This record gives sequence, C-alpha cells and structure tokens, in this order.
Amino acid sequence: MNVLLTHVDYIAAVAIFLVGLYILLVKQNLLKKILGLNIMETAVFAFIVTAGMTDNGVPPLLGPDAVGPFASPLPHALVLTGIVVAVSITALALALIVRVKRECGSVELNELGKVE
Amino acid sequence: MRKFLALVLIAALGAVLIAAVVNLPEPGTTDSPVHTHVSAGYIKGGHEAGGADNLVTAVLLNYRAIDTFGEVTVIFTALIAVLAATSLAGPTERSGTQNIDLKTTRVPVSPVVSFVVRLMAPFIATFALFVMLKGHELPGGGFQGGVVLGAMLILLALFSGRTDKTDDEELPPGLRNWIRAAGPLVFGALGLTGLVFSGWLFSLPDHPFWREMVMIGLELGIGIGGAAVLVGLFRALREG
Amino acid sequence: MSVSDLFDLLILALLITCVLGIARVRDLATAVTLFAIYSFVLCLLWAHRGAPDVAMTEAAVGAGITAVLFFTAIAKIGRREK
Amino acid sequence: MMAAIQATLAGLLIVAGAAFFFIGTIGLLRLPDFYTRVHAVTKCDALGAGLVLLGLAILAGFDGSGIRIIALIALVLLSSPTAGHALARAAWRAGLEPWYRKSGHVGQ
Repeated sequence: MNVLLTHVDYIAAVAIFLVGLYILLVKQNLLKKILGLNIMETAVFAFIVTAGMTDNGVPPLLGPDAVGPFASPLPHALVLTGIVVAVSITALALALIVRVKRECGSVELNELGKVE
Repeated sequence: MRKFLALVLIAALGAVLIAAVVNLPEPGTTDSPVHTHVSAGYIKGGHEAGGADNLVTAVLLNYRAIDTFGEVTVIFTALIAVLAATSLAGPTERSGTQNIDLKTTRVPVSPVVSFVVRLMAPFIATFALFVMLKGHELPGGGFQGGVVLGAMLILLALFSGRTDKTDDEELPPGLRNWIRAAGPLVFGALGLTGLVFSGWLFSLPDHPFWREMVMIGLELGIGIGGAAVLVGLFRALREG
Repeated sequence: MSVSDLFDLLILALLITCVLGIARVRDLATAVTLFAIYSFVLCLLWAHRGAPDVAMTEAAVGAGITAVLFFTAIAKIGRREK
Repeated sequence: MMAAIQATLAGLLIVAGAAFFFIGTIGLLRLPDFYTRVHAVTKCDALGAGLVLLGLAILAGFDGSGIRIIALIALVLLSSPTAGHALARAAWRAGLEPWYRKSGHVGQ
C-alpha cells in the first residue's frame, strides 16, 4: 500500500496510458482514435518527466546563484522533441482522415469496411 | 465482443505495467540512476562543454545535436506528407459522396476579436523572439519560441485571413519554401561549419562569443523554421 | 503529505477525470475541448516538476495548435461520433 | 512595518480574487443556459484572476517580476472579455436561443 502512495505519479501515468489505449482500441471514429493516440503520447511524456524530477522541483538552469539538486535535463530535452513530433504526427493523421472522408464519405471504421 | 477483448488486453497490460512501475526507484529521489548516470555529467560539465546555462538547450544543441537534427527533418517531412495528402488529386473523385451536410455557413469574423488579435500579435511575436534569443540562459529555446510563434501565426490566419479566398499566403512561394526548410538547412549548415573548424560534426566553436552566436543562429533557425512548418500544416489541413 | 503533494494529487485527479471524459463523450468537439483542458493541466504539472521548457511547449502546442488542428478537421468531417 | 502592510494587502486581494472565482464557478454550475454561464465565467476570469495577480504583484514588489505580473494583468483583462464575446457571438450565430422564464409573467 505504501508503494502505491509513493509511486502515485507513475501509476497515474499508467492509468492515463491505459485509458488512451482503450480509446484507441474500442472507439470506431478515426478522429477519436487519434485523440487516444495523443493521450497515450502525453502519458508517456508525463512518465519520462516524472522520472527525471527532484523533490523540490528545481529546473536545470545553471545561473550564478542556482543551487541543486537540479532536475535531470535529458528527459526534458527528449520530451521537448517528442511533443513537436507528436503535433506533426497528429497533423498528418488528420490530413489523412480528411482525405478518407472526402474519398469514402465516412470516418467510422465499421462503416468503412462496407465501402467497396 | 471486441470491447471485451480490448478490456482483457488492457487489464493484462495494466497489471504488467504497474508491476514494473512499482519496482522503479521512488520519483524525486536524487540517487536514482536517472540522476546519477548521464545527467550528473551534463549538470557538472554542462556550462563549459554545453556552452549554455539552460541545460535543456545545451542537451538539445550540443550533446544530442544529431537527435535534434533528425527531429527538425522529421517535422519538415511531415509537412511535405501533409501537403501531398491534401493537395494531390485523388485517383477518382467519387460522385455522390460529397458531404453536403457539412457545408456550414461561414461566420464573419467579429471586429472585436479581430482587433484584439491584431493588437496582441506583436507582443506575442516579441515574446517568442525573446524566448528564442535568450534560450541559452533562461527557460526557452528554439522549439519553445517556435511553437509560440507558430501559435501566434495560426491565430492571425484564423482571425484576419481573407476567408473568401483559399490562398492567403503573405510571402511569395519561393521564399516561403526556404523558410519552411529553415530548420534542417540552418542546422545542417552550422553543423558542417563545426566539421570544418573543429573536426567534429555539430560541434560548437571554442571561443565564447562565436559559440553564443552559433547557438543563437541554431535557435533562430529551429524556431522560425518550426513556426513556418506549423503554420504550413494548419493551412494545408484547412484548405485540403 | 505536504501541500506540494496535495497539489500533485489534485492535478493527477483532474487529468484522469479529463481522460475519462474524453473516453465517454460522443461529441467530438467536446472531446477536443476536454483534450485542450487536459493539456493545460498537464502543463501545470510540468511547471511544478521543474520543467518550465516543456510546460511552455505543451501550453502552446497541446492547448493551442493541436486543438486548432483537430477543430479544423472536425469542421470537415462532422462533429458527431456514431 | 512596510512588509506587514504589503503582505496584508496582498493577502486581502488574493482572497478577494479567490472569492470571485468561487462565485463565478457557482454561476457556471447553477445558471440555466449558455449565455448566462459565459457571463459568469468571464467575470470570474477577468476580475478573479486580475485581483489574484494584483496581489501577487504587490507581494513581488516593484521590480522585474512585479512589472511582468502587471503586464500579465493587462493581457488577462484584454483576452478574457474577448474570449467571452467570441463564445457568445458564435453561439448566437449558430442559432442558440437564450433562456426565458417559462411562466411568462415577467417580460415575455
């Protein structure tokens, strides 16, 4: 029980990830699936940033009067590039969905099975 | 049935993930591997070797420069893919599937909103430039300033673009394409400069002044190129 | 259990509420609005964890650009999920 | 003495701002239709956030961060009413009818 309390940040990230996976698997609307994918991505980012934090939350800025312990800068840099790539992926997926709607007239996966 | 299978899969995956997660070191403790392994070296030597007070910028532009180069290439490639997906003509334009119910009447832009957006846009642009230029000392950098600038340009395109015409670009197409490719181009050019002067690809010069200039150039390239890519994504999606 | 921990727990509870709301609603525009709220709360969490750079990016991208892209797509494909 | 006055004033302003947020949230939950809810929330945003930020500016003193917080107040006072206006206008254009009292002995 104690370990659940100390690791509540990680467990919340896992819970958000699983809800995102549920949306991705169960919902038939393609745009809803992309929302689920985005939720999974942000859950992973939250997990990575949480792994690199320190208790007092000092950002990794080495000013003249900065005192540690600093949060680890490597997860921040990875997540930063990840966020920008995620928005590019979202835009590409949305463009494809709009194209699917234009070509087939629907964005529901169970209706798309009947097209041709 | 499909829902049941999905729930079983998610329950199994959740059990595995939680079992894995509770065995990790407690978040926030400073003696866990994430703090002692690589990051300790970055924090100790970051100012001298990385050349920036903001260690995130140092990691992005110096320690992990090849990652960042790949990343600006990825977003540029995504823009090309979106342009291809939206603007290339399809094999056959199906008749009868055109969505008539989606022809919404276009609401004219409120003059109040338009005025406030135009009033605030220069301030947002100034903030974005500040974030880019001071990214090696304060929180900020190329990507951060780039997304702020991109959000501002999308706001302008939403509220003050000519809504009756589809092509409302401000810049001539030739210049626009060069600016959209600014991230990979500037990064590649400055990386090659590092190869010429110090023998290492993507290395920064040793002289503090030139090092700062190169970092500012990289951040401006990433930021302005990223903003142009984001606006391009939005425009392609809106017109496609 | 300090004030900082309570703040953390409150933010995590808000995040999970937003995500469950996204899974539940049938209206796509509501789902995207909930996703923008989720991104903003997440940005608060990261500012609290010592990651101001990531928080700034997430505030501009998650709550701004991603939401605008989703709404642009919804305007083309309709807002009802069947 | 000066510091005590500063802290008291800042605390009062922040509590007043929080009270406005509270009232605005009650309005969001209790009011009957979209237009009245937007009205309540816009008030809460502009006045509540403005007062809290003013309290923080007094607490920070008249130096770099204080001036930045005052710039933030100007931004909030500019953007929050605009957002409320845009929301209400979009709803009106989309054809959402305002709420009227059903029994009809007032107005109507």
